[in-house]
Amino acid sequence: MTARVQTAPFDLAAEIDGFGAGAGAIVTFTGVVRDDTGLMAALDIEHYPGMTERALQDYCRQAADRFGLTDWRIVHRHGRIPVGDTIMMVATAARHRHAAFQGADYLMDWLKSRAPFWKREIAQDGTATWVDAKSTDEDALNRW
Amino acid sequence: MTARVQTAPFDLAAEIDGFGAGAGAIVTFTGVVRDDTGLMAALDIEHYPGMTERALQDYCRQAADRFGLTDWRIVHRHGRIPVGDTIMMVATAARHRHAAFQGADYLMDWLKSRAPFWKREIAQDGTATWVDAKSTDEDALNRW
Amino acid sequence: MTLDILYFAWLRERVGQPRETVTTDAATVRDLIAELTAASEGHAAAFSDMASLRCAVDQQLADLDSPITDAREVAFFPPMTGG
Amino acid sequence: MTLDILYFAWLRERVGQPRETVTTDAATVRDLIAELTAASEGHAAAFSDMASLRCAVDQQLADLDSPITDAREVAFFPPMTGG
Repeated sequence: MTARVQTAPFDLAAEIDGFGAGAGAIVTFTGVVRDDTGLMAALDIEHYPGMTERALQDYCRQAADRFGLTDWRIVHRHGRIPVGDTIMMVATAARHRHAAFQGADYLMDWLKSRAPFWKREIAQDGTATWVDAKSTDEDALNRW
Repeated sequence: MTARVQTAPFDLAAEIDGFGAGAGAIVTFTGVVRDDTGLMAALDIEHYPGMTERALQDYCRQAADRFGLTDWRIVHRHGRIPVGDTIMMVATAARHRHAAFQGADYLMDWLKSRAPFWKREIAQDGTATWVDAKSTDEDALNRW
Repeated sequence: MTLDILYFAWLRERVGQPRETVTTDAATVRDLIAELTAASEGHAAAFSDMASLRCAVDQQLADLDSPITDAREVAFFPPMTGG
Repeated sequence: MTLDILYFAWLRERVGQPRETVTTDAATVRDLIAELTAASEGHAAAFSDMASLRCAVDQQLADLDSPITDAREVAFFPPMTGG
């Protein structure tokens, strides 16, 4: 049961080694920097030190209560993250698969719209553009 | 895009190394042998050689079409699998998170009720009991 | 017509063998089951609970009314429990 | 009352600094914004789009009517884009 914010890359294999012992179902989500235009170099992610880890822990505890998760983990990077690199991961463990799936899906929706991170796209020519929040992300939260 | 059936353990880290290159979202599901009673030693899983891998591939292709998955992988073990060991894994990759989540969730529902595997619980005293199919698994399929 | 018949899980245990080859003129899975049921007490036991019976014709999931006229392999088994 | 004010993302860029300390008697976030808006053109630009404004009081998400009477830290930022 860990929520971590860091600049360094993480290793999914190491993160889930020993994760969720005793559970029947483990779900992981990994977000990767995508380049849809062929012009992007990296994301630059800003966050709110002090608030971020506590907010992530709050969302995870809510998800654990609601879905009966037996273990959870969030790792979210900040700073400059090149195209193709992993941005963040969520892992959930539960007795049964639907709880693990729903817990991870729910956490991702919270994290997208309620965790204090802000993304800027850095183009290959150095131009930096703040990423707009998507109304679909806000809609996704309202499913729960 | 791989569907594999094997007796040997698999290494999730190795399975997802290079998986889903170019995707923005990767979801994995791992099923683990659970011991709810404290009396279980292992699962023994029988399958239908010849049919199994092709059925898994069919379900994966359907899921890929339906949810726009850019990559998928299923590894399912058979034979004797001790408590705490991983039974199977599904990985899905897509541009966006909801497609990856839904693809993996859908595949698990198909796999539970339509892939030719049969589980037997082996107790510590050697007693073997076939696992009954759950009506909830059949219900889960009807969601889609 | 010669057909390979396969049995899995507790159907295999009840029949007492994992496979057999039969000669039959059965047109559908249902007709074939009627013939097989008469073959032995084990077969009768295997097919006694039709609600728990699943089948595949040439390795594709099928139902009782599926034709088997051109089939080479028919498999019988209980509801699947993968994952 | 002395308050630490934090700005993130493009609000930080518009204000031109990541944090400042202010002395205020504002009772709510809304009152505080009215005071800050008058401080400079950058502040006015930062607070010009209230629909895109989010805030936290003492590191908890808050809204415009949240009281800040006992607060030590108020943060302003655009809608979050994590994950």
